[in-house]
Amino acid sequence: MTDQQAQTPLLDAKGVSKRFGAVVALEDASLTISAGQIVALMGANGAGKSTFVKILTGALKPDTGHVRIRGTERRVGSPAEARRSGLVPVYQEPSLIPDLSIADNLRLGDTPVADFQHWVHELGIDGLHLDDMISALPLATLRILDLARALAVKPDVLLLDEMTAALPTDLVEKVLDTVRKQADAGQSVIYISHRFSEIAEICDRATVLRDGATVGDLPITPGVEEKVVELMLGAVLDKDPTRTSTAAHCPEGMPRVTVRNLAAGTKLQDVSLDLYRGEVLGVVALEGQGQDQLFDVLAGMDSPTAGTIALDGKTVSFNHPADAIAAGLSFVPGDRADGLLMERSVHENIALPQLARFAKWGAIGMKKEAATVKKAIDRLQIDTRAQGEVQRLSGGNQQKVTIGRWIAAGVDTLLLFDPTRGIDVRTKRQIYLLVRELAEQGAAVLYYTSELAEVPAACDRAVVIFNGKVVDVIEAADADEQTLMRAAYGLTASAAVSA
Amino acid sequence: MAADGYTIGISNTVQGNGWREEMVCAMKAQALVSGKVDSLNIAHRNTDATGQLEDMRNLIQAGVDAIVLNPSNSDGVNAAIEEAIAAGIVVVAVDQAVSAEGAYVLSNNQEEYAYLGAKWLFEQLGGSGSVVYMRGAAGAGADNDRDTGFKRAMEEYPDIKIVHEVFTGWQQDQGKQQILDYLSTGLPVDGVWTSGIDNVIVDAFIESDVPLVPIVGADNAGFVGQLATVEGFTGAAVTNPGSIGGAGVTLALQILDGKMPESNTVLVDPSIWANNDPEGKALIAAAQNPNLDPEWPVSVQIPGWTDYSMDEIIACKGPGE
Amino acid sequence: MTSETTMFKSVGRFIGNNPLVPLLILLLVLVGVLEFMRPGIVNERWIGNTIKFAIPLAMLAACQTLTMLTGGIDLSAAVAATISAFVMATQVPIVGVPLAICIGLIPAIMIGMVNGFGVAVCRVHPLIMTLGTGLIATGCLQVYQRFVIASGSVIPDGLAWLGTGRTWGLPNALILFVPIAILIIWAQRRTGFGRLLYALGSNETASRISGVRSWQVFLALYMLSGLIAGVTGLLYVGLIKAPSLSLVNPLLLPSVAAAVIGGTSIFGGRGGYSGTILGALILTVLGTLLTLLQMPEGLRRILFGLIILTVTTTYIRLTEQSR
Amino acid sequence: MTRQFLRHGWTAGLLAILALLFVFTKIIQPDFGTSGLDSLSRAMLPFAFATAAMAVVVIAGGIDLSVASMMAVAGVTAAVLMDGAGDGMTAVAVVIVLLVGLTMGAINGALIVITRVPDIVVTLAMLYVWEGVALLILNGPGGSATPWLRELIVGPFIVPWLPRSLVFLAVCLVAVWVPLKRSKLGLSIYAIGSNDLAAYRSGVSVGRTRIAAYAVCGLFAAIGGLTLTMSTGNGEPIPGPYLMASVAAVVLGGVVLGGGKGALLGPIIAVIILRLVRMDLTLLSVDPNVTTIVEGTIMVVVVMFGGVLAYRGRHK
Ligand SMILES: Nc1ncnc2c1ncn2[C@@H]1O[C@H](COP(=O)(O)OP(=O)(O)OP(=O)(O)O)[C@@H](O)[C@H]1O
Ligand SMILES: Nc1ncnc2c1ncn2[C@@H]1O[C@H](COP(=O)(O)OP(=O)(O)OP(=O)(O)O)[C@@H](O)[C@H]1O
Ligand SMILES: [Mg+2]
Ligand SMILES: [Mg+2]
Repeated sequence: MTDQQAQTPLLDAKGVSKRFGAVVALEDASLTISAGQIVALMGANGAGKSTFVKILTGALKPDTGHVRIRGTERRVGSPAEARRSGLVPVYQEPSLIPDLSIADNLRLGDTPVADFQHWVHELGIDGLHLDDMISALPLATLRILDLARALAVKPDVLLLDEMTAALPTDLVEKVLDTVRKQADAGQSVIYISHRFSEIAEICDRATVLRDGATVGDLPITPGVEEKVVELMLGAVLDKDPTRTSTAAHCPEGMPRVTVRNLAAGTKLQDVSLDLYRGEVLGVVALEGQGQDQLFDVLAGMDSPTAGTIALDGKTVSFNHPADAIAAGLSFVPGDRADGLLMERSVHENIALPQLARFAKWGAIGMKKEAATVKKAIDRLQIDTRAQGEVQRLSGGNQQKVTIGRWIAAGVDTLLLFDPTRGIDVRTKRQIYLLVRELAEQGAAVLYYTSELAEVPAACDRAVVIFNGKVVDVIEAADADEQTLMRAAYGLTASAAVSA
Repeated sequence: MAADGYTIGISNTVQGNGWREEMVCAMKAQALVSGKVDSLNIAHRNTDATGQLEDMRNLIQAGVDAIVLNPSNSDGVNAAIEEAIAAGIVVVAVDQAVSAEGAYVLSNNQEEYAYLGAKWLFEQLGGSGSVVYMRGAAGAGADNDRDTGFKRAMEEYPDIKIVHEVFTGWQQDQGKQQILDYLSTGLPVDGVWTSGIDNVIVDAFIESDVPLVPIVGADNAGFVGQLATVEGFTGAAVTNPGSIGGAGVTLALQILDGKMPESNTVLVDPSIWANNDPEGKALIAAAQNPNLDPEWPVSVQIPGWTDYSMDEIIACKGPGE
Repeated sequence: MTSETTMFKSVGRFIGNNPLVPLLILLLVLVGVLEFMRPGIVNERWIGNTIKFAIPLAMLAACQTLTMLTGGIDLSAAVAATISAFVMATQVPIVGVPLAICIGLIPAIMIGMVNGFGVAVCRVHPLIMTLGTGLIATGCLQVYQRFVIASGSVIPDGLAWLGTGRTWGLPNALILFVPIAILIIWAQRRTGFGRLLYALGSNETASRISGVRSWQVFLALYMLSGLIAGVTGLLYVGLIKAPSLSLVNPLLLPSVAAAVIGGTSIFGGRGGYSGTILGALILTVLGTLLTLLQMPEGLRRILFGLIILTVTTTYIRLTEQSR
Repeated sequence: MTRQFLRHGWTAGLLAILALLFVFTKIIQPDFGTSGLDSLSRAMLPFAFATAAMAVVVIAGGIDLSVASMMAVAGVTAAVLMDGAGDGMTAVAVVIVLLVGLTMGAINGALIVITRVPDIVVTLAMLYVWEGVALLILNGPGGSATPWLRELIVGPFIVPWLPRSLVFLAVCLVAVWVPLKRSKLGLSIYAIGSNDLAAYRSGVSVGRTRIAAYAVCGLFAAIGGLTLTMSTGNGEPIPGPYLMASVAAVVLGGVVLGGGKGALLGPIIAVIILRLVRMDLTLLSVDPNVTTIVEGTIMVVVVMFGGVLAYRGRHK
């Protein structure tokens, strides 16, 4: 490698911006990468990382900005073009065609099969048939296939968007190894992950995005995390911003929700927990430990294959979410797209469960409804300037609507699945406050979050689920992120640290 | 029931229109009263010539002795007709002619139908005036034949002007809306020629309070009723008997019994019943029958060809039903 | 250039908030063209006639609008309407008018019930389900017809009055239609049922999570659609005054077109009945326009198709509702 | 298990039904043989091509309501071009008709891509347009078909029990479908039907693929129109009853509305079944109206059954 080449970055993006309607996803974002480098692209949820990747690989067209590849300005018009320029992505969402076999998917993208199989093997997946249908494969396998497909075309720049989020630990290790080897062989990798440990392990530099803008570019050195977090958030999040008392929470009386030996789907194996009135019970789990199924079962979306649920001591079984709602369980799904009527107004979205709950098909008491809706809007401080269609609201406000619809009618038991996904710090705080307030007023709240730092901020206790089983129950108040992380990886406090 | 009775196949490609329904009923009634038919095998649906080929081949498969069909168009089903004839099956086309050799044709003369009515209308107008020409379905064989006849009459009356030409698609609602649209323009209309969508046209004049003009229609029960009862209305019905179907069955049976007709083609010429001449008036009065569906032609019998009674055709029962 | 785009955008925003305005303008333009072509045509009588023919279309299009709000469609509506009309007309001589009207509506509601069952419980695609029931119902109607040939048919005077009569120059059909239209528009905005239609069309998962039992809504919806179709049939036979076995069938595709032109999204969740009414009026005026244009029938159809396409394209562009 | 069944079992199930129907036909009509097979396969032709046309766009995640109208355009074009044409000219005429079909389909597809109006709406509008075009070409039944072309679908092929029309059908379908399915384009068609976003990200040009799918649909429709003219010997400008029948056969054949799944074999078997049912009912001299009811019921019941199966599959 000559000096000249080392000087010219392989990929250099400057001043990239992208709006979706009124949402600014990227605003003057930039990124540079040279051959053999691994650059971490970091940023809070919704900072614009995925959008950036999509623009760099032609899946989205930027509003402004230039992309230079090996020093020459390029317009990357489509993913196919990007690939010809040596930029190969693995997107955050699986991008394999569900109704085609693996072989056909490879053919579609002109992926060399032998190389693909080599990488699949290298990444530790065995027993795969090329004529397996994609729709029949588990998510983790799909992620690996996506990666192998990208590697098989020998990319100059590999862009990995939260590649490891849905992988079990052993596969994560393999992926990290592989990425490292890529760089050693002179190829570059843009690596997105929310896990600092991974970043620290393999990356050379971190480019940090905040609200769509590049706010920093710094080498990875020991202790750089604090700095990155500060850049990402624009402020340091208080350790415990909302707790009114730090006194250990001691549940008493009959639990509101009793779950015993619950199993469902493929992931949820054996979960038992007690949720009391007046408390926020956190659920700590890595991606894909069965927590989604736990919430689905509790919300009546899915039926358990084993185990029982009891409410106030009485065993219940739900055939339909309506049964769960009637029993007082309100569910806020993790994916806003699952919870909102995007084309409808804020008003209709908030009023929806009222209609369903009372099976009210007749005339709506518009005044009364308006009052209830207004109460919810006020309480959550929802910005209603674009209330005609929920899809025009910003992400955070959309999230507030999904919660607000349950607040409107008064909550008994609230099931929150990652309610702060993709929302900003201020809104997050509002949600912690709200959750605490509801608990203090006597509600029972089950709270799953993908961000461990939220657990001490919002919860009283937390159950840790690993491999579909409860492995620990932690007092949240004195749980620091490291304890939680270790627990989430199945390393209980008492267990010895593994090599 | 005669043990050695015949099986007759019927193929028709328009369903849900009064004329065709009457035709099928006439076939059934005639088969029943003839006493010579064991069973009828009816293929009766909305389809095109290709569908009719299918139906006829299925009838050939079913081993019928004769097929009476109302052809979708005059050239399009020749292939199946030839196959049937080769299989020893007697084929009688009714209503429209077919060009296949060896088939018998008992058809209403569509060209003459249009000519007769148009000529009457143009005479009423004294040879000059504005005429609304309401045709059948664009692209249909019968509509084309009628157009030829209509144009022939036009040539004889050069001062007649067609002020408006539309396709009703033989749909009552379309015809009604089209004439109402025209009437709203306030443009002159001295007479209307219709291809059988007739009673709604009279209704439209009455409902819009426009003075009635001479209207030519077919001998459908509804229109014939109007000819008799609507005051101040001059009009004429040209017969286009749906009972031709019954006649077709008779012809088929005659051939099966060895009584060959003189010629392969028998044209049933239409006649015209005008309510402003005594003869026509009498015919109209005689044809009144409130029990008939307004879409059904009133000429339910063809003397010499059909033997069933009015009740029998209305009962619409075939052999073995 | 930029100012043009912003203008286009702000026009788009205005229209997005007032989706009926462009339709109204289009309607007026069409009427203007008509008046220009045939001066004097736009008079009280013509308006009356146009409304008279637009009403059955608008009513049948109500079936499409309501089902389309949930992402469905009702291809059996025209058959249901025809059956109602035919059964009613042939039952009048046997059982008298009031009972005949009730008997006539039963098959229409039953068709709706079967549709609802298929869509709601068996999760069959509405297109296929309603296509199939339409076929079955057509067959049943043909069979039924054979039993009643002898009994003749009568159009009750009341229906003829409703269908063809006029009061103060306005068609009497408005007496039936205005309440129905108001009821539908009110129901879609101000009742739980109406809201649930939008909710299911917008996001069925979200509705489920919120406790909506969708099968109940679908069942009720398709039955309602059948009922409206039945009433349409009764009105229409009063207008045409001749029951036939294919009476309302020619209105099926136009009814879908009316709903689409009126801004109801075929994917569900958007639109409403007021647009559909305008859509039906536009189609009716367009029909008149094409009838009065003396040109080959082929050209008329081509124009009809192209105009539908142009209108929907413009409309969807303006309101940016394409997915 | 259920998924496997839905994938291959559906076609197998259809085949089993078809076999049973053949046995049934033989029982009610012991004479049923070569000529029955011959008329059955000739009756199938236009339905089979309409169904193939519809299947391609449904697989691509769309629908085309103008199939029957395009068939009419192709039919009258063929009849007009062949009227009085020599044998050589006929071949040219056939090529022109196929090109006309491709073009009509491509126009449908391009309009869908450009206007971004839902396919069902665009093709509904185009239904009127193509109908009008057919009427402009021929305003009544007319034209003619060259005899040698008509002979292609008459009589047996080599062995007495193999109807030429069946061979014709198989050759046309295979000639278009097999290379298509093997090609990148074919894969892309499945891909955009299955998930167009993922397809785009895998490098598929979604718009172009969609236009191509509609063009293939137009091509099949044109062959269908050609068979109309071949079997009747002239052209009819009024579209036949092929639209609804093709949607029904496609769904019965296991192609899911929404796209990505299914193939041509299932729908073609469904076409044979529907034709055979009609034949049997005629053989039994069942009331013709009952035939319509039976056809509708088969469709609804089978599809409901499929719906229940799929639902059970999701909830296992
Ligand atoms: N297609 C779209 N339409 C509208 N808004 C969008 C679209 N895609 C992304 N956004 C918005 O753009 C912003 C950036 O999203 P992006 O997916 O790039 O974030 P991210 O940094 O990848 O977040 P995460 O860590 O959660 O994956 C978010 O506010 C998101 O809601
Ligand atoms: N299409 C639109 N029409 C009208 N107003 C809009 C539209 N889109 C967004 N708005 C309004 O503009 C404001 C800013 O929206 P934006 O999405 O930028 O918020 P945000 O700062 O990203 O908030 P969050 O952090 O909650 O995502 C919001 O009040 C929103 O309701
Ligand atoms: Mg992302
Ligand atoms: Mg935002």
